[in-house]
Amino acid sequence: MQYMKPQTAAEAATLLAQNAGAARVLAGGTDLLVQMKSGMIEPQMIVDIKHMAEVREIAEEDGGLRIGAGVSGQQLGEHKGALAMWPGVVEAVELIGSTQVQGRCTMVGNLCNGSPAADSVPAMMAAGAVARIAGPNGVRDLPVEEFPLGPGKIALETGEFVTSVFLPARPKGAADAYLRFIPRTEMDIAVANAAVNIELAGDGTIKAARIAIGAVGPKVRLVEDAAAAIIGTKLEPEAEAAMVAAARAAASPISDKRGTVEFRTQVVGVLVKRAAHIAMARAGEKA
Amino acid sequence: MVQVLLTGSMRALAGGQEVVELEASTFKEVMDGLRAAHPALAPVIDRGVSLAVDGLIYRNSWFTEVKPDSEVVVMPYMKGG
Amino acid sequence: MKNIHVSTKVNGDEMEFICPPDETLLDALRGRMGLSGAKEGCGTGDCGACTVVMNGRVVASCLVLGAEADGAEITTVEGMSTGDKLHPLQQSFIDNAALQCGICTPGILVAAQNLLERNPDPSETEIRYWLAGNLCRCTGYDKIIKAVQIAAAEMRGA
Amino acid sequence: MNFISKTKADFKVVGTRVPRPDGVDKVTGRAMYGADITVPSMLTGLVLRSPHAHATIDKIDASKALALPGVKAVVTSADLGVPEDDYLRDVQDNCLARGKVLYHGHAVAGVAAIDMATAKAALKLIEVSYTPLPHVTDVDAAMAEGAPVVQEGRADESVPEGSHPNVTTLQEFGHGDLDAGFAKADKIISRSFKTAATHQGYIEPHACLASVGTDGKADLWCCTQGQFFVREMCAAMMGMAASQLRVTASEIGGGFGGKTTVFIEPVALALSRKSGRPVKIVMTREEVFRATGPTCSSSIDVKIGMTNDGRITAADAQLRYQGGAFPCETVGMGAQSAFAAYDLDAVRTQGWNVLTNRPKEAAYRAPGAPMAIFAVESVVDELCQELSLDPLQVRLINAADAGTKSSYGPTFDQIGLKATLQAAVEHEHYRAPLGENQGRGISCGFWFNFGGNTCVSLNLNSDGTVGITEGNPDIGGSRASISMMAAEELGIPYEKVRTIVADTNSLGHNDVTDGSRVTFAVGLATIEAARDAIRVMCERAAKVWGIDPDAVIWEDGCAKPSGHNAGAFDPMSIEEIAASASDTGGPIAGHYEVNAEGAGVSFGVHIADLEVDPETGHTKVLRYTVFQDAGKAVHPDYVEGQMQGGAVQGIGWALNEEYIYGEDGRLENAGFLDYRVPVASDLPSIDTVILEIPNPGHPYGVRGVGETPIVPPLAALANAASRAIGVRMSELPMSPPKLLAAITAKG
Repeated sequence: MQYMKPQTAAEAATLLAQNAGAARVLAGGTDLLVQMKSGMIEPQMIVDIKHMAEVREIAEEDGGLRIGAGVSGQQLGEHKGALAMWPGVVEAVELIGSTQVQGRCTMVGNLCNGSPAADSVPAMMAAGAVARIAGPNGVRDLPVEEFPLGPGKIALETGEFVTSVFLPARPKGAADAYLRFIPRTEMDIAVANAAVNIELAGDGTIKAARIAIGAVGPKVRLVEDAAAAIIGTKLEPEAEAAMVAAARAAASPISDKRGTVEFRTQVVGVLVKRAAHIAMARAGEKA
Repeated sequence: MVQVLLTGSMRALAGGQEVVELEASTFKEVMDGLRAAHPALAPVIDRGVSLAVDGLIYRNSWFTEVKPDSEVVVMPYMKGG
Repeated sequence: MKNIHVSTKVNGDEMEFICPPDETLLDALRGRMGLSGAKEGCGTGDCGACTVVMNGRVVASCLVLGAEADGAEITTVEGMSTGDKLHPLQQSFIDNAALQCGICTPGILVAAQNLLERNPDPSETEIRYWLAGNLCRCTGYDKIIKAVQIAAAEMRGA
Repeated sequence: MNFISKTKADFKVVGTRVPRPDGVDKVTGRAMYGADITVPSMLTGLVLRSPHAHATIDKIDASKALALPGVKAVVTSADLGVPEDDYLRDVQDNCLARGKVLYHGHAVAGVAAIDMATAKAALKLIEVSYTPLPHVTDVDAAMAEGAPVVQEGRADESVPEGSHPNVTTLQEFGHGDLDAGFAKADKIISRSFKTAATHQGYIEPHACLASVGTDGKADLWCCTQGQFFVREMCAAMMGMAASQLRVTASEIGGGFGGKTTVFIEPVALALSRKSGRPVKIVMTREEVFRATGPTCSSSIDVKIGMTNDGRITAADAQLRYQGGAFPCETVGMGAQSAFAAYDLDAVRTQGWNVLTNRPKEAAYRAPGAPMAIFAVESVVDELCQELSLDPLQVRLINAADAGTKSSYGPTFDQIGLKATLQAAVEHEHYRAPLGENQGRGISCGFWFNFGGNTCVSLNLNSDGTVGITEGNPDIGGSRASISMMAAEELGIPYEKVRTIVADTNSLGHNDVTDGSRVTFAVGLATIEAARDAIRVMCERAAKVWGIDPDAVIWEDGCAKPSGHNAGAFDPMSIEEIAASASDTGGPIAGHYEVNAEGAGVSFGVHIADLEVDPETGHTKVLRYTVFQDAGKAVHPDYVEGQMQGGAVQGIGWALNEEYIYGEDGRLENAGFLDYRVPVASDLPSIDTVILEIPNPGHPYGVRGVGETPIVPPLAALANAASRAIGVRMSELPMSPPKLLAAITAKG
């Protein structure tokens, strides 16, 4: 096995392309090392991308923020601008694992792990985030909602890796929120999760909304029907009920050691409801 | 004579008797007496039993004194965590 | 498997070691640098017994490769005391009976020290959430939380 | 010779909060635990484990593994004998399967190699041919007709004919006329309960280092609750004389009963013998969950009758426990403890143990009691609700007391249950207001407590300080409490005493650290060893003074003349006596060996406030108070620590901890991610109230305190949840899906 630390994206892409199937990207390592420990994977090469300057920073771009693939959860949480602009995304990333995991884990890693229960992915999806992908043929951008393909499956071609995620600029009166359900208060994988991103019109009605749910299907997904149910409303009880019903209808969970179909379906509706109210309140403060 | 109280599952092996009367002045004599009176109890005793004498539980202690008026209860061997 | 040469700084001391590329920092600390204060309770980042500080951030050393320590600065429980003087947190844990078996103690001390460097006056809730990744099965956490609060108060006064 | 006997009022050291002697080592990382020792030329050992829940082993071919460069030995059950003793054979067969694997994770072979990578590669090269067999993991399913047979012929003589072969024992306790008792009841409630298997969850995985010489002399270093037991088991399995195997206990990173047996130790010894080199084995966390001992899972029926004014008229319980693939007696202790808190005219408990394809149960803090008492205390609570009675008052009305014929046979001596209940009644917590979706639950708890075989050796150093050698690994601070009791008895400062835990060659046999016995039994032996040394010191003083030894008393660390014929001499201090010891007759030591009895049972009462999110079933423990009788709290901090730690283990058991098996008989949550022990942010402060009702069986009145606290949380939380949501919860853990389903079903 080899440990490589490329200094540029092109170098990394070359290594990954030349060792397709045998090489793994290392950023925070909080998923990779667990998989290696369990014997689930036995990579022949580890490509540590943290030594490329661009992946280590949070940069302002077009009024939004570009979050490098090596930025740890804690580092993002410390960024006042990110918290103010995308509180739901930041709280989602900060919920990944313990303090120890926060010191290492990355939002991009959370995305690339391909878990349907990933904490930050619904928040990114609701935010309309866009992943920047580097590969042998250069750079391309892909909206986060097109990134997960199924459990452990993601939309990367051979030799490609994600260098950053872009969180777009925010108008006034816009805010997001993320909630997950876990049996304890910390240290669990989400049994269901939901992110809601809302933009208010001047009169306080919802002008635009994006809602994403996770851990209730093979991949994290946007629920357009749920968003449509509250656009043009002030989240009155009927609109709320329609949104919750749409979220539950979109859920297609399995029963496993973490929860049952019934439980997950029920709870994802509760989370969407609660997250929507939090986002509304936050958006109201920013109006 | 000492009255020895048997717990439920041992009673079946002692012909249904709840109390066995024995000549005994120690833990060991109680065990020997039980074995002699009810051979079916021998495997239970061999695996190990605890004895409660006047409320105190003894896990193994042959020469623990048993008085004629002592309350003697034979119990399964116990272990803790 | 080609071994890697790593130069790092641990508890202020320049250290060098050679390890296989897939060896964890935890194994390198314990097996190559003679620092067995960090413990392996799970190997999957779920228990916190292997907690160390790397470049100012609390990490599970079982989820870091030894190779990644190259050029890094690492602090372990062995680096908490100064000479013959215990860190106030260490003293507080003894004084307030915040340990029983002690296997989780090094990881908790390292994590708590980092918390107090960031926030000298954390609330009970903040302490509990910060330490949620450090499992303790003996104490029920009660005396640990109190020991951190008492040490924090003392450090603020000092 | 006389000595001043202690009375409760005049303790100088006992009852204070001195710093623990292992504190500095543990906060600086210097303490050496099981995995921390290394020796030159050491090999790495690993264990190959069964991928099947149940299968015959048709063939093990290690030739490819042995051909791998760096592999030094492979062992299987063929490298150990076949013990005649059933118990020993079961322990050994659990360490290395013989002929058949009985659960997913069952050890099949061991390998020793020059490093971890080679050992891992070698494991994959050991070829094992299995024929899978049908399996069963649920206790009720394993008793049912047609269930797969885990082991044949393991039933003892108590099992009625016609029972399924998986049933290994039936234990029954009780007295009085049940029918007559139930006839007197105004209200009878019968209910069935289930509890999941839980693991002790010690943070330190099992670890050992074995070194066997070609001359047959061997050393074993391991984390254990009982080095003498390890020696006894391993020597027998290895066919070695006990004298040739020295076992040294490392610092232990938690045990809670789970380290009272052996798993990897015989494998490491066999590998070392075969390879001629030291071999170290450290379990992974996954191995700990799969292949060490969780506690039993259970299925329990309880029926209790009560009068309108709260008097229990009759009580009956049927308990079915599974303790894995080997016979297990834990259900007997559950059956005995189920109704221990109550003074009953008519009571019966029956307990069946059933074999399943799960790992062999190991003791876990008050083994057998928590689930039995959970079921009983739940029904008592439900009766209180139905009859609109105060749950603490009902327990006071029915509480066992001195003179009560216990539900398991013996008559209680002095016990602290009523005082403990009264303390709970008077506590502010019991009257504090509750909000919406919140409930308050209470439960009693009980444990027997044991004494057992104990040796203590006490040596007077030439400067008048004292060294104590004892044989029980220190988990909760026992070296501190032992030093305190020695200091108390000798009348010297605590700082002048140092206690160490001996290896098996340095002291006579000591039972394992179990049954909450150490502070009680080792403490008792320490006090007697101190008295033995005091006798010698008084004799030396008498010689120096030229008076009769009977005219010398020991007081405040000094020999003093006493009585009218003694003469006037200045007190002779322990330092003076020590300094002149070689002139007055040689070194001075005391020792004491005993099979300690009179441990004295222990009762506790817990009050728990719980909030349940009605939309998700999420639970939050809001407030928790533990009341317990400690007899005499030698070191109050460590008594509180036991009460808090035990309560939190019980909280985990009640709310989220469980062994989850798939249809394929494989354990699905063998890690701390999905085996959910409570984390710091899950919990409130755990408040404690220590009562001190002296145990007549100990010179200072000490009772064991370690185990009882895990018992009440199960019912306290179930009762709190049931009251919060208005539905009786009868299955543990009360994980959110179960609570939400109950809330939804209620409508």
